[in-house]
Amino acid sequence: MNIMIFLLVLLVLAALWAVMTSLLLRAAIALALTSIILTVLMFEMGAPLAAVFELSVCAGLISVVFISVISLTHRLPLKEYLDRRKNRIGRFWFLPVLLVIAGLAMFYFKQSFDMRLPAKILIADVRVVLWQLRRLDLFGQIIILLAGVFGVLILFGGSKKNGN
Amino acid sequence: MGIEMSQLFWIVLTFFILMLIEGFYCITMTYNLLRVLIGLEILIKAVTLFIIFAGYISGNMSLAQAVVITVIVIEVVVVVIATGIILGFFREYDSLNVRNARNMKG
Amino acid sequence: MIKLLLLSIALPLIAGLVNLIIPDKWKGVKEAITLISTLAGLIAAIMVFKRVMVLNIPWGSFGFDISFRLYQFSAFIILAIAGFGVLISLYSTAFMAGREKLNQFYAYLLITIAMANGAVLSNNLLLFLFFWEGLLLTLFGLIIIGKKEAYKTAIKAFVIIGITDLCLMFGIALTGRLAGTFTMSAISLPLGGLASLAFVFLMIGAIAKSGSMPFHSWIPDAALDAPLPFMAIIPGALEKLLGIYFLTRISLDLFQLNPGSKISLLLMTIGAITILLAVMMALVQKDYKRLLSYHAISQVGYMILGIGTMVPAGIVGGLFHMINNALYKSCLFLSGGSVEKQTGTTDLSKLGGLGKYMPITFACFIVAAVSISGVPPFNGFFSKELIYDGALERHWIFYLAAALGSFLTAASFLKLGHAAYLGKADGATKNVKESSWLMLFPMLIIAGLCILFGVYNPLPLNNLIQPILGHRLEGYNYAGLPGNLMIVIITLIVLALALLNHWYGVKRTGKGLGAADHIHYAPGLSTAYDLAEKKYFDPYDIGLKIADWFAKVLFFIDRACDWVYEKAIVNITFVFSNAVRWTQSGNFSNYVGWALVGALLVLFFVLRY
Amino acid sequence: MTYLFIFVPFILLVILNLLPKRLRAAAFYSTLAMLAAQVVFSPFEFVKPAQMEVIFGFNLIINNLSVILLMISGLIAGVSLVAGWATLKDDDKKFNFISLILLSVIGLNGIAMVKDVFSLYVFIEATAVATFILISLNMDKPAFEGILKYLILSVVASTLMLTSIALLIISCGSLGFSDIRAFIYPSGGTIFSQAAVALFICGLLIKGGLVPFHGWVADAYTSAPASVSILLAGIITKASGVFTLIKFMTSTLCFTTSIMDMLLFVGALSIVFGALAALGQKDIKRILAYSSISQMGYIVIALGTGTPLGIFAALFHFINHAIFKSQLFVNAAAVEEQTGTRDMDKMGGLAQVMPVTGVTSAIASLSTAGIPPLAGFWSKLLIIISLWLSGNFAYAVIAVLASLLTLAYFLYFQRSIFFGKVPADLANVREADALLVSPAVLLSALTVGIGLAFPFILKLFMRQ
Repeated sequence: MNIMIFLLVLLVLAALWAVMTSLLLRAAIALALTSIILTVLMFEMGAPLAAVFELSVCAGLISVVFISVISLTHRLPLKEYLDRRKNRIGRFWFLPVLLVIAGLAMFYFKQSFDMRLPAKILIADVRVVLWQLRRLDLFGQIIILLAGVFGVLILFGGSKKNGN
Repeated sequence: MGIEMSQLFWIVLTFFILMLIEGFYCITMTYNLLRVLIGLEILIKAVTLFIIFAGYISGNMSLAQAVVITVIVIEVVVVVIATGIILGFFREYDSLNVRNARNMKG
Repeated sequence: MIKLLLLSIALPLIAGLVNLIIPDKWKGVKEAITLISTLAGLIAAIMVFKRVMVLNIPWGSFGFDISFRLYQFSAFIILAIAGFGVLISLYSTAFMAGREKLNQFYAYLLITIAMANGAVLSNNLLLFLFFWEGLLLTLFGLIIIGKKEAYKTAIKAFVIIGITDLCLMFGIALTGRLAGTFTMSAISLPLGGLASLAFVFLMIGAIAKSGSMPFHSWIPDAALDAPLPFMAIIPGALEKLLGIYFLTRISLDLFQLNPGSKISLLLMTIGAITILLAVMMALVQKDYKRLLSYHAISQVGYMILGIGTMVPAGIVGGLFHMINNALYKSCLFLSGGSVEKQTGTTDLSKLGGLGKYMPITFACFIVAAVSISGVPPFNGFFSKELIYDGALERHWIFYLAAALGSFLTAASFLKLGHAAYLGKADGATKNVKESSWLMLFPMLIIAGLCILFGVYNPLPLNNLIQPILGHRLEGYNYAGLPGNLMIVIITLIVLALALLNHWYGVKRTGKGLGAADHIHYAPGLSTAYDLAEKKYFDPYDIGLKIADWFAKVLFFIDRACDWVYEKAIVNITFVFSNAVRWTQSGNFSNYVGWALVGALLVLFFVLRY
Repeated sequence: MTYLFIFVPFILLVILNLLPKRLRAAAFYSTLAMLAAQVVFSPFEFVKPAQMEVIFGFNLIINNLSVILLMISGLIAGVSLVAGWATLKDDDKKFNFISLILLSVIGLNGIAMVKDVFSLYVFIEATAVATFILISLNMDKPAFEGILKYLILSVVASTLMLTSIALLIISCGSLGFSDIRAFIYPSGGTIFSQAAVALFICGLLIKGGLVPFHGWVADAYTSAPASVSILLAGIITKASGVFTLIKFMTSTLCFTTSIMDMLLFVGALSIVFGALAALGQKDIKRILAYSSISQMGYIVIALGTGTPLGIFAALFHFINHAIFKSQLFVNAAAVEEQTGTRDMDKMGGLAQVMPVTGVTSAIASLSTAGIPPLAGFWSKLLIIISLWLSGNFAYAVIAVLASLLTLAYFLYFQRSIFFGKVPADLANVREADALLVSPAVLLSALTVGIGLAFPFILKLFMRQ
């Protein structure tokens, strides 16, 4: 239990870093870190398959995509960057304060619920659920992936045309 | 067990809400489109955490995992498309500033 | 035979649509189609006259079936519509020659006739509503094709009639719910509570269609903007026929109104106010068509007053006045059109002395003008006497209003006739020619009918109007000379006063008749006149001023109504619209913010319980 | 045969992508034929008792509600396909357009037939992803702006819906509609299930563009290519927003007082807001977009009554709206194609040179404004009656008054585009291509036909 709370705090802090940092590259790394912490949390809660997905796809693939996009878009000149940075502090200093306030408020207004939990489900294996009961979702995933393929073809194909 | 569960639920709910706050703050306050995308990512991460926790607390982890796997796939596709759009936006305006995306109003 | 019923709706409708489709170049074809279809309609109307038949086509559910019913009343209205249709289309062939958008004019005219026939024949309130709304659309179309600026007027008419039609819709829904059926012949509701509300809603629809105050303000504007034959047939004749038809149906058949009820009082008050206000407005007008259009409003007041009395004499008078008014008012509008066509203007200050050049138009005008002023033995006299009779039976104050209205009507028509047809011809009116026979013929026919219906009034009363009321008359017969001699004498006095007033006014301004000047300045008499002018006529002068002031106030109220319809509502709406569009700032952060706040509010609202 | 509705488009898509490039004209005709078949064959499932099929392990259910969406989505997708074929220039673009339409149709058909909240979410998301790419077909500045707003709001909606799904896992342990219904009806469920229902509805309201969740609607509609706006405005946002709301609420029976009050309020707000915002617009598509928001408000307000009549009215208005709004967008596409602008101030008198477009647009406008005997009149009448009968008099009055506003902005719309004088620079405008005119004629014929045949439809409903 304690390690879970510790991980949750880390998760929020990593996300906070991703939001607060002034360098885009660092933000992307922080996001990957958030993903990794989330992966550990998932393992901790007993969801290994989802954790593997999270690790490979979110921490891996999405970080790669992010970093390549950051490198494709040009950097700002130093002066403008410093201006922005000052400006950012002006806009973002309130976020940690807000987080503390919200956390304290949640702690203060703590409620306890009657957790009438539903009956335990007999099929415990995620593979059975995914492949047999939720096959429609897999079909939906295929559709979304196909749409994504078309999206990549159109959106990134357009860049070649513009580049010429 | 019941009270302990309830406590745990409240703790995770708190952190879930904190992450939502971070995500929404990032989306609304930032000027860089890639940071907006990071904000969206944080929102989805928060939700992923909450779904997995829901499976954990209710002992229905198989369902929660199946849901989360699908959500991750959708998330990836959405992020890839969003980056494609942001790149296109960058090509048109030569900037990632969101203030360029305020032409349509009224 | 029963197919003739459907034919009278379908034929003009199809002819109208055909007119809309065929190109503008084939002008002769359009006119031929219009004339033939209206003539066929007239023949059909004559053939079915005095028959009673019902046609039912069950269709759908919710009590909505296509149901037509022909009986004395609807047959009479159909006949009148068909007759006016023929005459107006004849007139239009000459009047509209060389204008733009002819195809639309003829098409809308014919569709209007079809819709009016449908509305009169319907025996189901929903079906009736359908035709009634159809009239709204053609009305909009007919006004809009008049001039470039006519768009505003068309919108105004559309808004006013649209709002009142909405009331009608509510009324119909309420009536259907109370009565449990939409079949008109099966409804007979006692008043009280919701039923009274339903009646008021239906009544608003009916009197607004007929152009009563306070739903009138589009008519004078349309007089200037819309093509003239439109004025002659729609506000001049058709809308009065339809509005009063529906008013009579709801007060006599659909609801059980009795003379003592508040609703009857309400109707009479609306009638009396309409008579007075509109005629006061008419008195100060300086334009031929606009003056007539205010009379078109004022005369409705007589009909509403007559029917509102709910005593047999008043109802008969109201209905008789409806047909008389349709006759002389369309004749007056047609004479106005004739003047406009020949001189190119309807501004009274530019007209004058037309009587010499356009004698036939002048003659028709005189007949119609004396009819509307209620001079015996023309038709307007007899119907007004009946209305006076009915009004006096209820309360003398209504009679007083009606008589005062009559005085002012006569005065304003003396002014109109004098300014347009007498005096010296100069400027625009010099050496004009008489209109073509195509335009004169309809006017002559209508003027002839005015005289016929007056001199031989048993013809319309016994054949057209009394059969409608049937058992209600209980042996009364209103044909022939009026029964109440006192009223007749008062009427004559009123008319004489009007003449006197006119004579005095003309003399004061020095225009027109200047022949009285030498008497004025004759030795010995001049001091007497001065005295007379101070002593006897000053009060009149003040009265005139008061009347003038009053008319101005009324004008202001009239404009205020106008302003509310035209400006205030629109501007307020646009203020809101701009505020709403301001929120759409183009910044997606705001949009995310609203969505978030909305979701939180929804969450709190739902979990509150 | 339910699985055919999602399999046939899928197989067609695969085959079309394997074809050599020169055979691509076949893609248009085969897709059109497929959509026509969908429109024709889906009614055979109508009025049958709801049936469930488990083939290939797909949990699908088809009932009358699904049939309606299947028919409408086939119809509107077909119309959009034809319009796209006429307006898109590039061959590759045309082909991509067809493929993406097939993908979105699979998504819509999935929405129509799923019986599980999460699958519903997956198919909504599939449709949305296909739509993002459809909007960006033009690859220009407005497209990127509009699509960004849509994407961001759509992820926010996802967040809400997934939170709701998590809460459902905690509270009732299953995501099937029937299980949820068993859990929350009639007992009302726990606080978690109530929050879950509220959040899911909020997500759907974002997807459907109801006030205050509407920020993206106007921009996305305006920035999309003409043929895509037809699909987007006519069916996609309506199906993934409001239709899904109807489906969700009727299959889980979550009509609690607070939810209904909320829907009534949101509906009334949308009606008034949309109508007011539409009044001052200069862009053809924007006026139609705000009108859409207003009409969505009518559907939601009818749903908020919670009575069978109200739900029927909502569905009927959904059908009518899909037909007339996509037709107006077809007209807008024709006007934009012929004049090269969307600014209404620069137009006028086009009814003289584009008579068919002018007349059909007038029919659709009047239907939207609720003029009898067109289809829109009956659905609005039913909505107002249902509001009145359920005792929501104030909302009924608002609905009636807002229909006056609707009339006002459509009169303005018609006047500034189709009436008046033709400006000098538009003097050479001709009627649009037959491919753009014929869908408009078909849809306006449907509007008139449904209006005239309304009693039969009502009878069909009464028999249910």
